[in-house]
Amino acid sequence: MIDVTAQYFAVFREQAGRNLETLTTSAATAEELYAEVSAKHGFADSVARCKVAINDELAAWTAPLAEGDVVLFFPPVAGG
Amino acid sequence: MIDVTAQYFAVFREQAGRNLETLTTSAATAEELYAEVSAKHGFADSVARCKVAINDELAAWTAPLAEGDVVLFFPPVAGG
Amino acid sequence: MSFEITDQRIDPEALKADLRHETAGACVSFEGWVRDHNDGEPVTALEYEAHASVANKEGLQILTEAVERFDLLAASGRHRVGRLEIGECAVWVGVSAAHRGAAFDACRYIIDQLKQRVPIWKKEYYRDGLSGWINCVTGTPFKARDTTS
Amino acid sequence: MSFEITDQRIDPEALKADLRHETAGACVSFEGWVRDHNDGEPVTALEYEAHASVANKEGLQILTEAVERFDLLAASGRHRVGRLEIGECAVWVGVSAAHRGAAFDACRYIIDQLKQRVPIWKKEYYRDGLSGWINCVTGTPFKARDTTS
Repeated sequence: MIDVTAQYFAVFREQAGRNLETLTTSAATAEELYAEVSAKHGFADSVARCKVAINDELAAWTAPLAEGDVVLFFPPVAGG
Repeated sequence: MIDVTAQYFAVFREQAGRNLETLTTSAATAEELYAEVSAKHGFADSVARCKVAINDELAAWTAPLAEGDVVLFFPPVAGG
Repeated sequence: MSFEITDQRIDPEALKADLRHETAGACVSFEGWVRDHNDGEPVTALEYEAHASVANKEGLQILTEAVERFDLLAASGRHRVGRLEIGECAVWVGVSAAHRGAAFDACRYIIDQLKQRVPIWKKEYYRDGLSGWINCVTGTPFKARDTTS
Repeated sequence: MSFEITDQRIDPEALKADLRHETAGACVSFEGWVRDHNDGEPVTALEYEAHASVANKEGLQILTEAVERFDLLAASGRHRVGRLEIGECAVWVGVSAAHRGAAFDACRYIIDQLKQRVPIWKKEYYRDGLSGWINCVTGTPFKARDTTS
């Protein structure tokens, strides 16, 4: 188990009711952590439509997680 | 024979050495008049690359000429 | 070449100064304006949110790609965040090139990529008091398609 | 919708006011700037000449075609005449639409058509003191191709 910080944006922040939370998790990848937090908060978008950043760098969903990582969950983007 | 006014622009004006001239001509169409003035002044562009206007309206090269017409000869355009 | 998330009004004329180049013959720019409707529904205002540092990095990456891919001399972009009213400029992209073909193609490439890749989110406010995050599945009012510009 | 030949500096920001519309989500504009070279030859200045009344009529006709052909809300254009220095704006085209695809396509259509159909001529001045009318066969220095933007 590792401790990571999950950070939420836009609709995810509204659905989670918070900007960020510290989680103790067995998730090995960003995708596994998303499965955990989306089940917890009811996020409905698939990873295919969302993006993830680890420590302020865009990352692949398959990226491994390390102790202390800050994982940013980005719902489907809509700039422009 | 009819009397018409030929008006020249850009390179045609420079080659003809004048803005306009009155011509007494047997030309029945704009294209025939162009053949006449291009031979006279050494205009080298073909009608396919040039345009003509009669009395300030763009016209087909096959447009018939009438007494008193002002015929504007436009060399190849190069706006932009 | 610069891309920035900003909470200030976008000034296209000032931004064009960055695109100046003696060999530049063509400048193409795109502005996304806040529309009064989306997918047939009346919109009264928009709110944009971004992750600024990731957005700035990804935006700059897109500009860099465009300069490499097309024959550009310069490229810049800005995206507003915060609450915007109808008619305000939400996003600006400008490019310069020797020839217009490259400028049109590159400007379009940049705005298409920005809309797909940069972490910016848009919440629409409707006349009936409801609001919705565009593109997101939420159960509450939402738009499945992004049809803003 | 307006098209005008002008001997005054073109002010894109002021012209964009004509493109404003509550349903407009996209604004695309093109500027043709005087380049310092053409076909490899250094250019020091340009002179544009036009037949204003025919040019204004034909320019407006092109804008009308674009509005009919694409899903535009508004379209405008200006073309300078007289002597221009390097970097100055010779031509401006701006369009607005609900969606950006139509705006890009229409803006490009308009500038392509303007360059082909509107009676405007361009004389280039070169560093060696010579000059030439672009696109014209004259015997003296000339450019066979228009490569300005």
